[in-house]
Order: sequence, then C-alpha cells, then structure tokens
Amino acid sequence: MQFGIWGVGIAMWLVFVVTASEAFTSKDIYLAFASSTPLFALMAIPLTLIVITGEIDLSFPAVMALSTATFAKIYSGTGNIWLGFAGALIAGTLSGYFNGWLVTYFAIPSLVITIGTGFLFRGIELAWMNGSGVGLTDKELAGVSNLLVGRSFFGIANQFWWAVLATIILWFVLNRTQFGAHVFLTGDNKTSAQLMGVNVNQVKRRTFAIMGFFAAFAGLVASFEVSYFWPTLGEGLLMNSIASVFLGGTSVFGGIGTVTGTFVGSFIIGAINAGIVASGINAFYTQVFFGLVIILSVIMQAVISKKIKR
Amino acid sequence: MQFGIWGVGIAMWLVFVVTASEAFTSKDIYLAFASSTPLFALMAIPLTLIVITGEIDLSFPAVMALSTATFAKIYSGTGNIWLGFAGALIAGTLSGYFNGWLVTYFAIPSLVITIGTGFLFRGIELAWMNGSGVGLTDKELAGVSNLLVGRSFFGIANQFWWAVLATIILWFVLNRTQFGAHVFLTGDNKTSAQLMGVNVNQVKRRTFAIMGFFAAFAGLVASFEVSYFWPTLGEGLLMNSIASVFLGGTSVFGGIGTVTGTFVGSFIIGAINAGIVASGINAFYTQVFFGLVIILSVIMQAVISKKIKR
Amino acid sequence: AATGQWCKGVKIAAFPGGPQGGVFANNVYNGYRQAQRDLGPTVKYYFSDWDPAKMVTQWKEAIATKPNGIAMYGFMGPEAAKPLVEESFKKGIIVTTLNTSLVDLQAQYSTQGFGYVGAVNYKAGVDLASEMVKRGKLSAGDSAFVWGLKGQGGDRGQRTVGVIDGFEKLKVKVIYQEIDQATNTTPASGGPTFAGIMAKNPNVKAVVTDHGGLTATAATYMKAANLKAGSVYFGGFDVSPATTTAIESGYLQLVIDQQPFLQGYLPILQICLTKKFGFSGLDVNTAGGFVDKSNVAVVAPLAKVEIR
Amino acid sequence: MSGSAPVIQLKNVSKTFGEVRSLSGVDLEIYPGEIVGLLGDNGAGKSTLVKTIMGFHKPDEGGEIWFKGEKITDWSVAKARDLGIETIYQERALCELQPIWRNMFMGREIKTKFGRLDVKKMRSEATRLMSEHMGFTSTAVHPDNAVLTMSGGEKQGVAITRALYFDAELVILDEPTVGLSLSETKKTLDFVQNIKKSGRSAIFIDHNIFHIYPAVDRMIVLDRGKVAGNYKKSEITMDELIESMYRVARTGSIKE
Amino acid sequence: MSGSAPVIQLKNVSKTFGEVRSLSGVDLEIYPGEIVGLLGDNGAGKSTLVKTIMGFHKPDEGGEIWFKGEKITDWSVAKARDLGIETIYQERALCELQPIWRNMFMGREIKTKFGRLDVKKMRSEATRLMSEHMGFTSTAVHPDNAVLTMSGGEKQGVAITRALYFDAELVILDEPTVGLSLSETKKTLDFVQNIKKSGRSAIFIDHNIFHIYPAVDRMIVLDRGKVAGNYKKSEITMDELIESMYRVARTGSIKE
Ligand SMILES: Nc1ncnc2c1ncn2[C@@H]1O[C@H](COP(=O)(O)OP(=O)(O)OP(=O)(O)O)[C@@H](O)[C@H]1O
Ligand SMILES: Nc1ncnc2c1ncn2[C@@H]1O[C@H](COP(=O)(O)OP(=O)(O)OP(=O)(O)O)[C@@H](O)[C@H]1O
Ligand SMILES: [Mg+2]
Ligand SMILES: [Mg+2]
Repeated sequence: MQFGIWGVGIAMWLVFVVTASEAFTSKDIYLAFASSTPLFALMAIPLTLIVITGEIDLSFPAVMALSTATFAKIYSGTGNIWLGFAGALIAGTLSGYFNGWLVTYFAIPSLVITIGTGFLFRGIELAWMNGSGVGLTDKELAGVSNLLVGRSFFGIANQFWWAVLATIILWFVLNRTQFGAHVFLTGDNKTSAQLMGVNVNQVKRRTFAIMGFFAAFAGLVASFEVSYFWPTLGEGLLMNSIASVFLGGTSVFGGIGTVTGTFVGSFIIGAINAGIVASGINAFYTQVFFGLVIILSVIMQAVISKKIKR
Repeated sequence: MQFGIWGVGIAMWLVFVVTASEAFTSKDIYLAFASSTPLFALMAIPLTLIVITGEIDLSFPAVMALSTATFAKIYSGTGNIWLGFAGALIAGTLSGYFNGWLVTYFAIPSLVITIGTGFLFRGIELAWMNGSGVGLTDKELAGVSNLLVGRSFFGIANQFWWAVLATIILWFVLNRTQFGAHVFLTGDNKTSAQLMGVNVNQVKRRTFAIMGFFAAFAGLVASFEVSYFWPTLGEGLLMNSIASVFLGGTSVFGGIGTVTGTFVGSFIIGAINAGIVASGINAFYTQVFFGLVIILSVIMQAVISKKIKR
Repeated sequence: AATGQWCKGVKIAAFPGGPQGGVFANNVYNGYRQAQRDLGPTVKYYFSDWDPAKMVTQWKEAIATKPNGIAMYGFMGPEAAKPLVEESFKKGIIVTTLNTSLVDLQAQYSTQGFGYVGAVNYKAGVDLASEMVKRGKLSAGDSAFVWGLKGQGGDRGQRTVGVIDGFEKLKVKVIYQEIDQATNTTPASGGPTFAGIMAKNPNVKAVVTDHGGLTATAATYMKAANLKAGSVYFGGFDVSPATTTAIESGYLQLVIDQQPFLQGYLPILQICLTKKFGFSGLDVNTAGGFVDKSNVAVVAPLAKVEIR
Repeated sequence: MSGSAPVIQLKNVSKTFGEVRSLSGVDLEIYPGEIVGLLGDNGAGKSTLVKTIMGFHKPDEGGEIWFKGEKITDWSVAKARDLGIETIYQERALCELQPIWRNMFMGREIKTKFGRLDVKKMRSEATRLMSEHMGFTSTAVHPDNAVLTMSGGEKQGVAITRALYFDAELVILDEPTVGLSLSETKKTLDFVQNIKKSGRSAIFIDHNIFHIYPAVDRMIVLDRGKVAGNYKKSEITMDELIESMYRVARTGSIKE
Repeated sequence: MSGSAPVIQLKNVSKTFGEVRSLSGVDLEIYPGEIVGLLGDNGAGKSTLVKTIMGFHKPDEGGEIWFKGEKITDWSVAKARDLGIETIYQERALCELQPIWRNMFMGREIKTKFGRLDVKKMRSEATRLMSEHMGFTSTAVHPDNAVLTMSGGEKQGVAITRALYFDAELVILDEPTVGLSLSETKKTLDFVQNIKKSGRSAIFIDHNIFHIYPAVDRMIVLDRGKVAGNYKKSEITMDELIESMYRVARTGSIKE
C-alpha cells in the first residue's frame, strides 16, 4: 500500500488548514478541487500504466485536443452527439495505439517518439480546426454536458466521480487481470518477461491505447467544463499529470506503481496552488512555494515509503 | 561513431535543398542557424552527460533565467561586468549541484525532483526581478556582448564557436577522463559500478553541476543575443534540448551516448522549423511536418544504427 | 490601379505573435488570411509562442527567405529589433509592426514603409481599470483582484501593469496574482486558485483577468468560488465566443476589445501598398472599445468566426 | 523410444547475430521419456539452442522446428509453454522487483473462470511450493517479498520451482545447479530423475560432468555452434567423456 | 602465519536489512598467504559477508573492520581496492552495455601521467588478457564488444580476468566457477593455487566441496549469518566435511 503518499497528502492538508483557514475550512474550495483536478487526474491515472511498463507518453495533451476536435467536427457535420462522442473516443484510442505501435515496432524510446507524435497530433488538430475554437453551448449538448461535468450529490462535479471510476477500473485492470500482471512484468525486466512468454510489445501497445482513450475522455470533460473547445486544449496539463504519477509513488524505472497513489498525488498537485494563494502568499512567490511543496512532498514520500518498508 | 544521426542530417538537408532551394542555397539561412541553434545546443550538450548517467534535468531553463538574473543584479549593483559574469556561472553551477544533491541524497528520480526545482528556481528569479526584464545595451557591455554573441569569420555568430568548443571539451571529459568513464558506468549499472568502487552519487552531482554551469552560460548568450534579459528566458528551449539529445542517439536508459551526436541532433532540430516554413508549407501544417520529421528522423536513426552495428 | 488580387507576386513573412491556435493570435492570423485572400500575396507564417528568443530566430530565418515585406508582431524589445530592422531594410525588405511600437525605428524608416497598427497595451490596461471603477461603482479603499501576466515578456506584461496602475490611481486596493503555467494554457484548471483567492479576500469587489482565455472562463471561476453572477464586477480582455456567452449569462460584465482582426489585415494591406505604390508607413490605432451586455448581441456572431 | 515421434526435433537450425554465428546447421531430436545431456565449452551455443527451442530466438531461414511430428510455423515462447515445454534459463528470467508469487506464475497466471486473476491462489501456491519443494531456511522467503533481496541460490530456487509447477512434457534445465548448495543441488538432481520416472523428457545442461553423466540417457556435445558428438550412455564411459571434452577445448575437434 | 597481523579482520560484524538479519556477530581473520574456504547453505550470508568486507555494505553499529592491524573507520569499495583487495562477485558486477575494456578497468581506469584516460593501453591490455588468460574460442570476444551479447561463461571470464589484473593482496572469489566449462574451471582453480604460491591471500566461496577442499588451508562454515565452524584442513577430512554440511542443512547445527 502507498502509505507514503497518504501521509504527504494529510500533512499538506493540515498545513493549509492552518495557514489558509478561511479557504480550507469551507467546502467551496473542495468543490473547486473536485471539478478541476480530474481534468489531469483522468490522464495521470492511465499514464500510471504506461510508466509501469517503463515507457512514458508526452503526447496525450495533443491527443486530448485531437479527439475533442473529432467530436466537434462529427457533431457539427452530422448533428449526432453520440456518434461524435464515440468518434472522439475512437480517435483517442487509435492515436494512443499509434504511439504504442511506433514504440514497439521500431524499438524507439517513447520519451522521444511521443515528443514527435505530440507535434504531429497537435498539428493535425490545428490544421483541421484552422486554429479556431468551437463553442459547446448548443441546447442539444446540455445532456452530454450534464453527464460529463454536471453537479450531483452535494454539488460535487461529475468529473470527480469519473476520476474515481477510472481509478477503480484501472486498479482492477492492473491488479486483477492477466494483462495487468504483464504490465508489471514488462516494466520490471523485459527480457525475463519475454523468456517466459509475455508478449511485451502487445502489452505496451495496449497501455498506450488505454491512455489515448482516457485522454479523449478527459478532453471532452475539460471542454464541456468551460463550454468551449480551445484548440490549445491540454497544453498546460502535461507537467501536472506527470508530477501526479511520480508523486504517487510510481517508479520512473518501471515495474512499480499504483493507480491509487496517482489519484492521491493528483489531488495534492491540484491543491498546491490554491493552498498557497489562499495562505496569502501573493504574486511571484507562489512559484517558489509551488516548487518547494513539490520538492518536499517528493522527499517526504520517499522517506516515508522507506520507513514503512523497513 | 554515430553514423545514424549524420545520415539523418544529410538526408534532411538534401530534402530541404530541393524543396526550399531559395533559402537553403543561400548562406543567410546557415548564418541564422549558427546564431540560433547554439541557444539550446549549449544546454543539450551537457544534458547528454546527465542522460548517460540515467538521469534527466527539466529545470535548466529556469537555471538559465536565475543565473542571468544574478548577472543583471550584480552588474547593476556593482557595475562590475566580470564579477557579474562569474556570479552567473557560480549561481548556475550551484543550482545544478543542488539538483544533483537532492537526487543522490534522497535517492529521488530526477525527472520528478527537477520539475519541482524548475518551479523553485523560476519562482526565485521572478520574485527577485519582480517579473521585469533588463536591457543589456550599456556601452560597457559591448565587450562581453561581442565576446559571447559577436560575429567573426564570414559573419558566423560567436555562439556557434562556443557550442563547438563545448562539444570538444565535453567530448574530452566524457571519453578521456576517469570521470567520463564513470559517467558511462553509472548509467549502465549503478550497482555494478558501486561494487567496483565508483562513487556514483558524486558522479551524478558533478554532471548536474556541469549542466548548471552551461545553462548559466547559455542564459547569458541568449540574453546578449537579444540585448535584453527577459524574465521568461528559456521557457521555449526545454523540448528542443531534450529532443536534440535523444535524436543524437543517447539512450533514455542511460549508459550510452555521444556529445557529437547531440551536436548534430540540435542542428537538425534547429533546421526543421525553418526548413518547413521555407518550403512553402503554410501555417498550421508546420507542426504536422515538424512532428513527422522528428518521427522519421528517430526511426531512420534507429534503423541506420542497427544496420551499421550488424 | 489594378483590381482583384492586385498584390500577386509579393512575398510576405507574417508573425501572428502567439502560438498556433492561441486565443489572440488566431484572430490576427484570420486578419492576415483575409487580406491574403483579398489581395493575393504569398504569405509565410511564423508562430513565435510569444517567445522573444524565438521571434529573433524566426526573423533571421525569414530574412534568409528574401521576402518583400515582414509584418512583425511580437514583444522582443527595441534593442533586439534594431539590428534586424536595419538588416531588413538594407536588403530591401519592408518591415511593419503590429501592436508593438518601435517609435524611433518607425520614425527613421517610415518613408520606406515602416508602419504600425495596434493598440497601446499599457493604455488599454489603464482604460479598462478606469472604466470598471466607473461602471462598477467602486470607491476608494475597495479591493480588486488582478489576475495577469506581469512577468511575461515586455509589452505583454505592460497591460497588466496598466490595469494595476489604473486601479491604484483611483485608490482601489489591488490584490495581484500571476497566472500559473497550467492555468495559462488550460484556463479551467485555475478554478481552485480563484476560489482560494476569493475565500482569502471576501471583500473583493472587482476582478480583472488579463488573459483572453481566462476572461472566457469567468463563469466557471465564479461557480468554483460559489459566487452568484454579478456579485463581483468581472472584467477582462479580448472577445471570443465563450466570452460573449459569459457576458450574456451575467458572470462577466466588461471586456475591452482591440480588434486583432484589423491588426492582421492592415499590415498586409500596407506592405502591398508600399511595395506597389511606394506609400510610406501608416500609423493606425485599433483600440476598439468596450463590449458589455448592451452591445454583446452585435459582437457575438462575429466572435464566433473569430473576426471580433 | 524411437517408435514414437520425437517430442521436439530441430532440422538444420542455424542462428546468426550480426556477424556472430552461434548455431550452424544443428539437427537434434529428443524422444519421449528421454533425458539428454547437452555439453560444450563456454560460448558453444548451448543457451542459444535452448532459446531457439523455446521460440525466443527465431532460427535463420531454412531451419525447422518439429513438435511431436508436426512442423511448427509460428513458434513463440507462449506457444511452447502451452504445448508443455518449460525451461530453467541460465539467466533465471526473473522480474526482481516483483514479489515471489508473481515470478512463480509469470506468463501463465492462474485465473478464475471469469478471467479474473486469482491472486489468493497464486500466493498460497507460491508459499506451499517454496516451503515444500525448496525448504529454505532464511526468513526472507515470503511470497510477497521482492526477489531482488534474495540470495543467489534462493533466486535459482524460484526459477526451478516455477518450472516444476507446470507439469511439462519437456523440461529444459540450463545450468540449474549453478550457485546451489550441496543439499539443493542434490534435490535438483533428484528432480531430474523424477522427470524420467514419470515418463517425461528433459534437456540438461551443466558443466559438471559428475552431475550430467549419472542423470542422462544420451549426451550431445556442442562445439562452436555445431553438434560435435552424440553418445548413448552405453557407448562411452565418464572418463572417456571427460577426456574427449578436454580434447575439444584444446584442439577444437572431438576425434582423436 | 599467525605471527603477522591478519590482512583483514572482522570483529563482531552484524548486518541487518530491515527485518532480515543476514550476519550476526561474525568474527573472522584472514592471514597473509592463507586461502580460506567459506561454506554455507544458500542464504547463509556468504555474499553479504563479502560485500561487507569490500565496504559496499556498512556493518551495523558495533562491528569493526581491521586491515593489517589497523582499525578502519571510513571503509569504502574504492579504498578496499586501493589497499589491494579484489573481488569476483557472485553477481559479476559488469556494466553490460559497455565494451569489454571498460569493464576490465572499471573503477580503476589506467591514466597517463597527465591524468588523461589511456584508452589505447586499456584496449590492448584487455585484448592481451582475454586471449592470454581466458583463451576464448568464440569470435565474439573483441575488446570493443559490449558484454551484453557474451555467453554466461564469457562474462564470468571477464570478471575473473579483471580481478587478476590488479595484483591484489587479498582476492575474494564468490562462486567463481559458476557457469564455467571444465577447462575454464580448471584454470580458475589453478589461479587460486597461484595466489597461494605468490604469498597472497584469498577467500574462496563455492558450493562444490571438490573445488574447495583441495584448494584451501582453512574452512569457515557460515549458517544463518553466524560462524558455525572453523577448521584447519588438517583437522577434518573431505568426507567429514560433507557429512557435517548435510547435518547443518538438516538440523541447523554443526554439532552432532
Ligand atoms: N543476443 C546475442 N547477440 C549476439 N551474440 C550473441 C547473442 N547471444 C549469444 N551470442 C553469442 O553466441 C555465442 C554462444 O552463446 P551461448 O550463450 O549460446 O553459449 P553457451 O554455450 O550457453 O555458453 P555458456 O556455457 O558460457 O553459458 C557466444 O559467443 C555469444 O557471445
Ligand atoms: N540488500 C538486501 N536486502 C535485504 N535482504 C538481503 C539483502 N542482501 C541479502 N539479503 C538477505 O540476506 C540473506 C543472505 O544472503 P546472501 O546473498 O549473503 O547469501 P549467500 O550465503 O551468499 O547465499 P548463496 O549461496 O545462495 O549465494 C538472504 O536471506 C538474503 O535474502
Ligand atoms: Mg549458456
Ligand atoms: Mg551468495
């Protein structure tokens, strides 16, 4: 179990409750977290699987945008919302699969190739949309909008529940399916896994496809949240997602990781900025503190994990 | 030898000579590359060493800015140019060493911790400069400006020669010193290296310090090149530097890499954008092609290297 | 004079300023494109992501392609621009700028076609702040939250400085916050930060977001902070379809628009005029004026196609 | 024995890595119930041969692999294991960061009938196997422990136990006793005898002729990628075999 | 022998990893010119002991390491090697992506007098050592080849040759013959004899008592982290030793 990350999360929360008590003792700030953190948590969670196989994906912000563009184009072309929805998810999954195919077929490190595909996907999207955004305020879209980003139970945003669902599903996939077992083996020692009959390339392709699927879903969520599809969608979410995965205790070297750790990690990342500004630290010092909090969290998480293991 | 990357470079150049002949047959475009590519090549080259040890640095754009801020502050405070110059290089080296210390002391993956220190350094710089830039057009600065970014031999920018010098020095360090030998061993198999008496942590701290030193130098070069120090200095250079290192054939997994490969790789990256625009491909398609060129280069480089090894 | 695409054969390098698909840059780009379609020159585009170093690099590369004119949008500073302007004119390339005035160089090369189209950023900031104090009925001692990009390169940051100065001149207390990286590119992720600020400072009467994307996301922020539409006076910059929706729904009160489409269209026209007929540089102020509930209906359809 | 088809048969199998030719034109058959010793100097190609049989390496053009009288075209490790071939690799093939139970069932995880991973069963089976079969004295051996911290011999124990678990028709042991203590070595040799008793086959690689000779029915000597000798145990004494091994190492030829 | 100070002496050395106690209160001394065999079951702590002697593991509080009669406080692998202790580790300690010559001189690279790396010398020395000492038959052995593609025995050859190169005062061999062919094993055993002849010392770990017994002067038996026996060769016959090893494995006690 990832006790480390829970320890860090609780410690940080206690600090903020003291330093920023006006904000952190009212429920509004938590509702705000519930609505904004899932925008990147929904991608950090599947990214965990990729990182466990020893790979990385830097192209998912572009996949977000490309698949949401697919939704916008299909919807404006056919007027069919669910066709657009399905189209977006398929576009995302295929983009992810394409990444996985490049990585495995040519045996190229994903860190490099997904820089390339990131530009490619973003370029295709921009060229397709001609750089313009699309409003998502049509009456007909109210249903899907409500489903994705509406508010339910005590005003908690639906995207929070989607992130919880994603965590549960991917926890199951990772820990209770053969595919999940192979994800760990692939990242731990590729050659050993191959010698024992694991199709490591197929495993990798599938993790990338899953990533693409979730990136597409996150793209729709993020766009409906602001009722507008920006062609630059996703650009700022890369660092947050990656930081969440690693803060959550997943190893950069592969073979080790949990989706629950990532889930908690993403809420820590999501809370830092608000906590700092609500503590009354203003302007440029926020970045100083943002950096310090990340550094301290990572250190604490490393120290606590080691303590518990011993 | 990295034949792969040379093959890729020459192939790409030939394509551009055909598709964008007006630009690529006149010397102006090469002079433009010689002045702009070193801005990130100067960091990609030392980054190669870090990557060979199996680590990465994402904070160097912020180190660039922080050390140039040090220069600006010392210079405006004391009026002493060389004191400022030395101060900047020291600030950069210490920032890098701090990264290395965090990585080795807490055994934290650098990919995570340098996201944190990147924010920290950038935040300190912004707070220190209060977010404003500084002009570097004083008469007194003409000497240092000329040294760093003046034009010599056929109008080639001095920063090109600095990048060549950096390549030669770091080639020597990597291939002809014990420290360099230990860089390879550390990245290849940390435990084996330790069992044979290599102080892997010291090796890592030193590669980070070298990175910091060069980031500071690159910060001064980039600022004098535009005669102005922008507080956002460096933000656009991260991806280019990283892509150059990997395109140059350095392994993401550590243990393998060359600085000459990185040098060539950075010029490929530097030429792609200009080549595409000059080929008459318009606006939004540039990103599509940028992505395609990166993908194809990486694939070609992988295929050629394998062919030659066999 | 010729009719139709009378500028055919003229080669222009155009800088829309920001990233591809960026909020403001895309309107400028649309203006360039419209002029290109109307007049017929060959235009190559350079997107600099508002990065000064990149602008300089791209300018050099543009010179190497030997165009007839360069329409430059980007805050790189007069020090960096000077040698490039000089080199361009020496090679017979007409330079004209948008939104970033280079006063001395413009004076020097005006007869050779150096013009200027745009609004003055600092002044736009001051204007918005003063107008908000007036329309939002703020009085001395009230506080306003300014969420901007003071740390961003040069002139871009000046607009935020203008807003702050504008408020402070009228004795309104300013709480300033720099826009963080994630929010800068994905405005929706700024919800908690906004909520945090508003919880810490419950007496804030007015909010300015100095960023087109954030302004368009006003409604989401207000909801995140559990504030009712209109409970604070919310102002911002640049018009986009989402912005007009926010005005209609009452979460956003006032937007200042500097008509970026014109800022793209006119420089192309001017380079063509100078190239074909030898006119000297034009100096045009596009500072557009305010959009609020009263005139949003007119602007909305144009915003949808990114003309306004 | 020769009545039934060989369990596995290689026909003219070569394997080249770049310029290095590790196997050239190897013909080989293993019959049901037969234990075959594979001998040869370091670098002779024994491990390469094993990995080719397992489908990890694809033989060069022209080589054929036959399983029980049928020519196999799309050979892979997963298929080989499904058909009942298990191997204890020389490099052990462990995933060291993973717990013992995951290593034990690597590639052939136990699933419930709904396809869900049966983690509980795998854990308890791993516990049982480790204590029953290997009987380690160290406290470090718990099914949730990562393999990483185990001693060399303990790791080898995991690899051996794993091969036992799936009642294979053909077991390949590539230097299995390496790093094992006296008593563990004895257990492993007993295990090879059990394979024979239950009528299954094995290929047994070991540099220790005192291990090989008593255990096997037939011995194949590999030299620089070629089959240099093939002896029924009845045809050669242990001393003759040792003598001929030294001769190969010295002169590169098995003939006197 | 007992006249001079021991080359290395451990006093009350324990080593705990989390909850696993791999060594407890080990006292041990190796005298100049002495070859000591270290025996024990898998997981007994032999390799941990070796790594503690080398300074890779720091002993728990209270343990002391003495070198030639001096207590050492800041022990490290680099220091141990500088003082003349070389080890052939069980895990070989190779950097597999690197060429053979880099592995050969790992941690103790040859430098010219200006501190510049003498790559040429290292390459040629590596070539000489590989052919003179190990005499491999495979074409894959070239000083610029990466270790990765070598066979198991070839890799071991690199590790052994490396330890020979630096004329060490104390050589530690942790299961060095593992994976070696008959002729290579013989060479390695000869090498242990040469250490003795030249008056240097060695610690020799091997599970094969037929390798150990003839080679050593004294034998130390380790059981679950404790020294369970310490015999001069004159005090015990090979059969008695084998018998007592089995007894330890069965009953956990060396006494009858
Ligand atoms: N993947 C590979 N790439 C290149 N060469 C290889 C590869 N695998 C093995 N070789 C070479 O093939 C030859 C045979 O190796 P192999 O491992 O089969 O020998 P072996 O008989 O098992 O030796 P040992 O007894 O030492 O284990 C060696 O020279 C080795 O270097
Ligand atoms: N780094 C470590 N962390 C935790 N436990 C360890 C570590 N290293 C060794 N151990 C444990 O210490 C015990 C002794 O291991 P060691 O490798 O010293 O045994 P050994 O006598 O060399 O055995 P073998 O003959 O199998 O090589 C084992 O139970 C092992 O699991
Ligand atoms: Mg082998
Ligand atoms: Mg051992």
